[in-house]
Amino acid sequence: MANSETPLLDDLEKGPWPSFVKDMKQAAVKKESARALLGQLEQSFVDNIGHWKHGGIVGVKGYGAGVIGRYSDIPDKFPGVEHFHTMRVNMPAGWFYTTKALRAVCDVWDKHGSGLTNFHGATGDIILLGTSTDHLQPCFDDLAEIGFDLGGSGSAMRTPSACVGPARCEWACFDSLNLLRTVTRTFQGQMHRPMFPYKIKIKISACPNDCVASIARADISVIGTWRGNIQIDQTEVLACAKTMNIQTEVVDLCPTKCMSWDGKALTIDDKECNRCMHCINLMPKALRQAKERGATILVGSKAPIVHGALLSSVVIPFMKMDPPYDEFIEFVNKTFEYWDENGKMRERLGELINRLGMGKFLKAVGLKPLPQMIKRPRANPYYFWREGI
Amino acid sequence: MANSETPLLDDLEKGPWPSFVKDMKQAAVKKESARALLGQLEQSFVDNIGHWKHGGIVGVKGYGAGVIGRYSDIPDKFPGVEHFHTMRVNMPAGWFYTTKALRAVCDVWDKHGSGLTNFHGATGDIILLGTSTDHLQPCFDDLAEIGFDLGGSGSAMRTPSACVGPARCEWACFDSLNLLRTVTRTFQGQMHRPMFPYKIKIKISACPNDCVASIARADISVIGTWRGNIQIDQTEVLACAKTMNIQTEVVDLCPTKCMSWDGKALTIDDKECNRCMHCINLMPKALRQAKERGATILVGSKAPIVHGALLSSVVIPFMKMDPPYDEFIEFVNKTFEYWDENGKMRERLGELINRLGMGKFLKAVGLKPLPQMIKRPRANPYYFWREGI
Amino acid sequence: MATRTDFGPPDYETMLPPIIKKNYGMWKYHERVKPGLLKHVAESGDELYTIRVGSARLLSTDHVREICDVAEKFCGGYVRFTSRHNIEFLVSEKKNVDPLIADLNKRGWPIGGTGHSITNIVHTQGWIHCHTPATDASGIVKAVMDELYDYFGSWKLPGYCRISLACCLNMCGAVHCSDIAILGIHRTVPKLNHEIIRTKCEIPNVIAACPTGAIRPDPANKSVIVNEDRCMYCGNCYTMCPGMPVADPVGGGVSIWVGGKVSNTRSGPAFSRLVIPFLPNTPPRWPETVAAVKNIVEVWAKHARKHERMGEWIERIGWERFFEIAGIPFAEQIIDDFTLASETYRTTAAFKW
Amino acid sequence: MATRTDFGPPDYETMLPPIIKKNYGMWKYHERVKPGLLKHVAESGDELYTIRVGSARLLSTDHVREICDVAEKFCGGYVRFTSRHNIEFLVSEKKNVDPLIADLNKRGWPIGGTGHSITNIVHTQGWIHCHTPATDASGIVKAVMDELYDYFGSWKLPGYCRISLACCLNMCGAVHCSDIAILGIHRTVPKLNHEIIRTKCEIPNVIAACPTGAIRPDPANKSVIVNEDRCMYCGNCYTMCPGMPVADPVGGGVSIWVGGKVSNTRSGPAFSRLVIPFLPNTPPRWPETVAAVKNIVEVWAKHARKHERMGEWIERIGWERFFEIAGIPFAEQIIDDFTLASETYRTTAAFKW
Amino acid sequence: MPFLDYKGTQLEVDEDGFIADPALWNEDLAKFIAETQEDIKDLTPDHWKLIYYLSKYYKDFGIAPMIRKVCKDTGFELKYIYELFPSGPAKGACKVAGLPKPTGCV
Amino acid sequence: MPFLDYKGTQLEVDEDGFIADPALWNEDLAKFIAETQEDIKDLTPDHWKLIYYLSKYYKDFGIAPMIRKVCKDTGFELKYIYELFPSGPAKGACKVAGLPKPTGCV
Ligand code: SRM
Ligand code: SRM
Ligand code: SRM
Ligand code: SRM
Ligand code: SF4
Ligand code: SF4
Ligand code: SF4
Ligand code: SF4
Ligand code: SF4
Ligand code: SF4
Ligand code: SF4
Ligand code: SF4
Repeated sequence: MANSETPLLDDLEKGPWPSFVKDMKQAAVKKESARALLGQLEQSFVDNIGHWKHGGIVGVKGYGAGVIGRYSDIPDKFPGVEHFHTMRVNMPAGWFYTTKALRAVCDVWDKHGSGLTNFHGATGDIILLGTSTDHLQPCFDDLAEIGFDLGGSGSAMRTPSACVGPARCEWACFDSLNLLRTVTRTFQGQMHRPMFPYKIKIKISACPNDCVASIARADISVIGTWRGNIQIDQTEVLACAKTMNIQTEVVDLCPTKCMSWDGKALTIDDKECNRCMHCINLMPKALRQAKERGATILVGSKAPIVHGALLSSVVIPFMKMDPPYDEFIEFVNKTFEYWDENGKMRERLGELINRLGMGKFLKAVGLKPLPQMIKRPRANPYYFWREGI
Repeated sequence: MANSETPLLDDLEKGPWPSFVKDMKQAAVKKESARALLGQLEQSFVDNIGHWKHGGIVGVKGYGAGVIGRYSDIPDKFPGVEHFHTMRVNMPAGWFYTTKALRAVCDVWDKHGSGLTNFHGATGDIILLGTSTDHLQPCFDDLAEIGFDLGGSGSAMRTPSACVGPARCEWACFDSLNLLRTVTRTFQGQMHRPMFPYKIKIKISACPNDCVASIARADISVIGTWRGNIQIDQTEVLACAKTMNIQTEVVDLCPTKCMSWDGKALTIDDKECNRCMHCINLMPKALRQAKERGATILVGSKAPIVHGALLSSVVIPFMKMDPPYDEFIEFVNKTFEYWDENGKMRERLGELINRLGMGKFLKAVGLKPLPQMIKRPRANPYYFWREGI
Repeated sequence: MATRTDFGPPDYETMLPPIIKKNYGMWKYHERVKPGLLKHVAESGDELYTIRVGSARLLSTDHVREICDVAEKFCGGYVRFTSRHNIEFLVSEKKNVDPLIADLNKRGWPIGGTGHSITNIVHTQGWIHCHTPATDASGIVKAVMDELYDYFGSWKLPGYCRISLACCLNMCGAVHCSDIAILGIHRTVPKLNHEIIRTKCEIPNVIAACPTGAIRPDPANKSVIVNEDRCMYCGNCYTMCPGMPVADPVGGGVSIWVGGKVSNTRSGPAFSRLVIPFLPNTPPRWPETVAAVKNIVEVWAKHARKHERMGEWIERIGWERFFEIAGIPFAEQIIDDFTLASETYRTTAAFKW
Repeated sequence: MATRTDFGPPDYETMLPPIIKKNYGMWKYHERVKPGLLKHVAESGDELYTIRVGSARLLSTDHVREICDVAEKFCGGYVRFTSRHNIEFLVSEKKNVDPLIADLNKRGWPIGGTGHSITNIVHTQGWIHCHTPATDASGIVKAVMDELYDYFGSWKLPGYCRISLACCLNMCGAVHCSDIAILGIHRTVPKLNHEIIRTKCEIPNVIAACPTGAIRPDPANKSVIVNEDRCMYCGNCYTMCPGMPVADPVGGGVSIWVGGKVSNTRSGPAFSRLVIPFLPNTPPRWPETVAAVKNIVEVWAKHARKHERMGEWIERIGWERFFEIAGIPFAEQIIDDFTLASETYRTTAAFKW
Repeated sequence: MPFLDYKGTQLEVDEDGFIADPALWNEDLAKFIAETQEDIKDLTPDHWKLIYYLSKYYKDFGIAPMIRKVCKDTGFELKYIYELFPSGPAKGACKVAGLPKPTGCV
Repeated sequence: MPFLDYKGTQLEVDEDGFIADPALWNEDLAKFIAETQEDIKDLTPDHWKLIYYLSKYYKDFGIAPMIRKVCKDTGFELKYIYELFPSGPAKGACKVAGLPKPTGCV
């Protein structure tokens, strides 16, 4: 290109970090829509504003979810993106792929779409970025052919996700991928056919490091944990001591100050440990979680719309997490039920709990109040006395 | 009394702590109303419920405040407390008295009231506990005679109070009693003639120990503070070291960890000190506040009605506090003005600020936003852009 | 007669003992000589001794005169009270200290309340004078202080422990920021008297008074309707309207709150938090309340580090551990559901079993 | 044709490399060999090497095929992506590690993102695909990562530092809990198109969508009225109603938030907090935003202790000190005025000058 | 409840002298209350201005106005109101104007 | 905006096939939209039941009902609604019933 049509974007081809502009150009070689997208994006860079119309509601037959409709607001200029819907394709648990599967997805997308993708969307789906209305159904049919189903969107359960867990991590307190598969399969209907007051998300991390950020962005957060004593291999501790300062890096940073180190042995007062993972993270060879493992269930996190962002909070301090996960599935069902019955339009679970009170939620899902559910007790004297006097 | 009429209360004459029942009986010897009070209280102990009617609105001429009306709900049984109003008498700053003044108050009260008092009420007033409507004006006239005025009540400025300060405390960063006198005198009208949306309180502590709990229960809290380096007398430090463990008791408990102690000298990184007073409290001979002194002004604390209890929060990190205190008085006036203009009925200052935003308050009283005003920045993205774009 | 008004309280300068006038603002340091006895030393070298004496606060005029007698005998006719309603005898001559103490002992007046002791319980009116109490004030205070008496005159505790009492949710005083707070609570919805509401109450204000929005107008009856499910018995509507009493012999009682503080030392000011939602009113000595308070004081005294206040200790070990150590059963009311509730939820997977 | 539905995603078991299948759930420990290279050792003694490669996330199918080429050459045809959109090549034979690295270097694909590095910026659609952005996503991310590139492939930082970007207040992703968050914000009130509002919008839902209650119905016009003084441009009404666009070339821009985290380590999860309310949209490289982010990273790197994350560091030194050290001017927007504002006020007299 | 002898009938008032049934209020009663309860012999036009203002405000809004509003709307300074009604706007003027007894914090 | 040829007149619809002016809606138009936009040849009584329910609800409340309510009030299970309108209650049924295009999160 002698005189580039995208001088601003071209600048972003430079620099060491992988350039999305390069990928767009790569796709643009084959695909008119990708070419149009490049042009419209350049236009946005010039105008300092996006060029998509509001909303768009399209889909495939039998599903209410999985496709995000999108139309250009300057279709005359960029007819290639007049329609430019994305498809959310449910990823395999843990984002593991055979290249065969990946190539199959690429082939389908070259056939039906822009040739542009996101690996992955923030919720975890494969995002197939941009196709036209008439291609949606055929594309889905072809995806089905190669074994890929759509993910969630709209007022539905969203595509759940899980950390890599036991597939490659020694800290997995339960099988996050297996649980994810069970959850995904159990709630296919709730994912594909929006029926709730709003979106609802489940994310699964197999230990408190929370590598899928479940505590920050899942209405139901599952976080692996353990009971009992951290297993200490004192020989390995001594080995660690050669390369790090156990006192300042580990012991002093323990939030509960339940560790001590005398230069020879490391001691943990496990009763006071809150399982933050800090020490284990720093000494993976020397320390291992206790053998009794399971998960803490927390609920309610979300982004700020409408009442402000929330973190999830503990409702089940410890749940065994073994297949077939009936206890967890039952909890999810009860939670859906309560939220669906009581939630207002566009009210997330956390907001509902804040509006009606944690106590009501606990009662509805059959949990009894425990001190582990709170950081600290209430400071206001405005409490009910429901049991009668 | 062979067969006591107050068996339950009698039980409270026993035990080592001073007994209010003894005082009531003492007064009851002289005063019918005190006798009736004793009887009605015993009745409450039997019935498990108070025996005062709702409200009561009585006073003295020219004032709307200073008297709390009260009527028995079983006057037939206890005619002595059919009327039983209390008078709130403004105490001298610091609760210092000559016995002459105290005796004079007692004489007035024996003449007009029940002979029962509180030294003092929770706001700081002398509470003269119980008289009848016809005695109010004469009692006030007699109080005026001996130089005692009434305190605040109702939707007025309440009797302000101050810690003992420079009268007996080496830590006073300004003259709390003098400031209190100025405030009390300046706002006589606002104290005696309710004109605000609700009550408003000012409390003054001359250092961060806050011995009048101003940060918890004053719409305007004044707390002494300093700038610059804590004065260290290393000889005295060494003396302290003989009777206490400076490392564990002082240095380790410093919240900003800005102190160090090598067994010989104590060092403070004053830039990091937040002036919590802990070290000074523990080593009053060795450590003294810096020489540049003044006060931090905080606003908004209150009890829970209606929207929950609040602590005061910083609005002026540092104000010089020297007579005639014009800057402070001006601040109070502007604060009254803003609150009076914008407050709803029964809305305390802190609640108003929460409803309309700290920013608006700061603007109204002419203060510029500073990081010292907040513990941490906002976590929600819902902010205004008022300066225009 | 034209009443004299707005002359204000007596000038404190006329109330100060000479030693204070002389050394005003020029104190150098103080020592805690022994429980209840403070020594302040001025730049001038002058020494002022303060003897703090516990008080029931509810005093007869004769009792006040007796205080004056003592002050005249030993303190040149000066005396003060503290912000927690104790009496302070200010002695400018050291030789008067021991005789004063002997005199006080003879009278049975408790000396103490300084330093790491339990000082006076700041409290309110209760059944003595208020119209909204859920419990009494003076009665409980007397019962609790009798039980904690040893802590008033000694320094057996790891740090400050401030106990306060308020007899209803209005929380007169600073119970909302006390190491231990004893708070009267109601547990029954207002009993509506529509006739009174109609004639005596400003309905819009009554409605606005309800923290939970439980009251709505009933224009047909010129009265109000209370949504009983939403009412948490704060009694604020009763404050505004005599036709809505909440007090009830069985419903009223006591709740216990812990971990608040006021001073800016170390951790800074903090609210007290609910640990026991209800204990019954059991005059004259409220044994359940007394036992609960004593237990909390002693559990703290046993486990806390030196200088660590109730809330600092609990925040260090975690509230879940506090409930366990104190042997206090967890109750659903402890989980907040008011406006800032989300700030109190456990938004981490890190906690203790 | 009866479309097949609800069959779900491919079973992950079919996607796992043999070494993982074999050692599934039986990993013993891991080592961070060097930036971008992890070694996981199984109970069986098997060793798995993971090479993490940075990705722009927006990939062409050809690029994906190229990834497949690499995976087929070195990893038996298996590859995975991370929760932050990096690519992970899983190598079961140690001998393949160096050749793979060499191959990746040749392609110019960055290796890193593990341990105390700056890993990929989780981000969103921006002008690429969304209808509500206040700024672009991919463009800023590219510009910032170019500048922070050295931190991706090295371990020069004291601890984890997770950067995220969302292009509007909906905050897709977890910017609300990131060490540094770049957040698109609007600054203009919705421009009302009453015709569209009338025909296309569900008015009650539009009204309920407004966090500040700025929208009220205008029944006469079957439309709505916006109280401009109350509107803080969140764009939520636009989400509900095409007749209320907020995007504006000058109004839109970027805000910077710091100190959030997700993991339960040490201090636990925390929200990011506003430090720079507005920086302009300056494509293609947003120099102001890039500089602001870099400054914050480097100030933190310089002052924080080992393992101390952004928020942990700031909470230790105090926010007032952070603004000073980082040289960031304090702005009125930083003081909260939304529902939990009172929790953010400084309710103590203890602070630093 | 005490009763006052008002033109031969027994008028019910509460302990503080507020009439039990505000519906009975009229100008004549106002004069009577002013004299018997508040020691005000002559109601001047300014008294009446305040009385009418209060009684109308209460009829319109169901509440007593806040003092600031009273002063603004009547143009009277608070001190002057205390001259008119020495026990003040709440205890004095509201009583004479037949409003219910002010409640809330005292 | 695209236009559909409806009985000789040009009917404005948006990109997703929702009619631009809901005021124009009537049964006949419903049939037309069902056929042209949703590929539904015959509208059965159950189709109509849902259509009428939606259009009445929208008229009464100004919003589309939440799905749970639709199912409860019509007695139809969600799966069955997808059988009636394969693109679902929002994209399908609301469109045919002449409601504005559902917005909110997708
Ligand atoms: C594609 C994606 C961003 C990305 O580039 O990765 C995305 C894109 C949109 N999000 Fe999101 N969200 C995406 C993950 C998230 C996440 C992160 C997550 O799921 O872990 C969040 C925060 C967590 C949460 O749910 O709270 C998120 C919180 C929102 C919100 C605010 C929700 C709230 O309760 O605060 C909205 C607004 C709404 O629902 O109206 C929203 C709305 C949207 C919409 C549908 C815009 C709208 O208002 O209609 C965006 C469509 C963009 C487009 O045209 O493609 N998106 N959104 C992510 C989904 C990809 C996927 O399926 O894998
Ligand atoms: C007498 C006293 C308690 C005592 O025994 O010491 C007291 C007694 C009453 N207070 Fe109080 N308050 C007293 C200090 C306080 C304090 C402490 C303070 O001032 O430092 C507070 C907490 C701080 C604050 O103001 O927030 C306090 C917060 C309340 C409240 C709740 C206010 C709020 O905004 O949450 C009410 C309720 C109300 O105003 O309607 C209230 C209301 C009352 C009333 C007037 C009852 C009522 O609802 O009408 C009580 C009258 C009792 C009586 O019959 O004598 N009282 N009240 C205190 C005044 C004595 C004095 O003047 O020295
Ligand atoms: C007399 C009095 C002030 C007054 O104007 O009346 C007073 C006097 C002193 N206070 Fe205080 N404080 C007084 C109420 C308070 C209060 C208010 C309250 O309890 O309601 C507080 C805040 C309590 C809280 O945080 O909840 C208070 C927090 C302190 C502190 C901080 C203690 C801490 O570690 O948090 C100190 C410093 C110390 O003692 O080391 C202090 C220190 C002092 C010193 C040592 C100051 C001095 O140099 O003279 C005085 C003797 C203390 C003692 O009792 O050992 N004073 N002091 C009050 C006595 C009350 C009583 O009768 O017991
Ligand atoms: C691959 C991945 C999981 C996945 O399913 O994809 C992963 C993998 C590992 N994480 Fe993670 N974490 C991954 C996202 C996360 C996230 C989520 C996020 O950033 O959005 C978090 C929470 C971040 C936060 O707190 O804001 C996360 C917090 C941790 C921590 C806690 C760090 C801390 O001190 O707070 C550890 C422990 C450690 O590294 O010492 C950890 C440790 C690990 C270990 C060492 C676990 C193991 O034994 O295999 C893995 C290699 C870490 C490394 O990069 O050095 N992982 N990890 C994710 C890689 C993202 C990337 O491409 O960079
Ligand atoms: S969350 Fe825990 S178990 Fe899962 S990948 Fe991260 S460190 Fe491993
Ligand atoms: S897991 Fe955390 S709390 Fe437990 S011992 Fe290790 S560092 Fe301490
Ligand atoms: S607040 Fe400070 S200055 Fe005042 S008495 Fe207490 S310690 Fe002394
Ligand atoms: S006053 Fe507090 S913060 Fe300052 S040095 Fe002393 S203990 Fe540390
Ligand atoms: S706390 Fe309540 S009951 Fe007790 S005096 Fe105060 S207002 Fe009255
Ligand atoms: S008692 Fe409190 S919560 Fe109940 S109705 Fe009255 S004001 Fe409302
Ligand atoms: S953050 Fe906002 S603009 Fe960006 S993709 Fe999400 S909804 Fe769209
Ligand atoms: S942009 Fe947000 S704040 Fe403004 S009117 Fe719309 S919803 Fe309300």
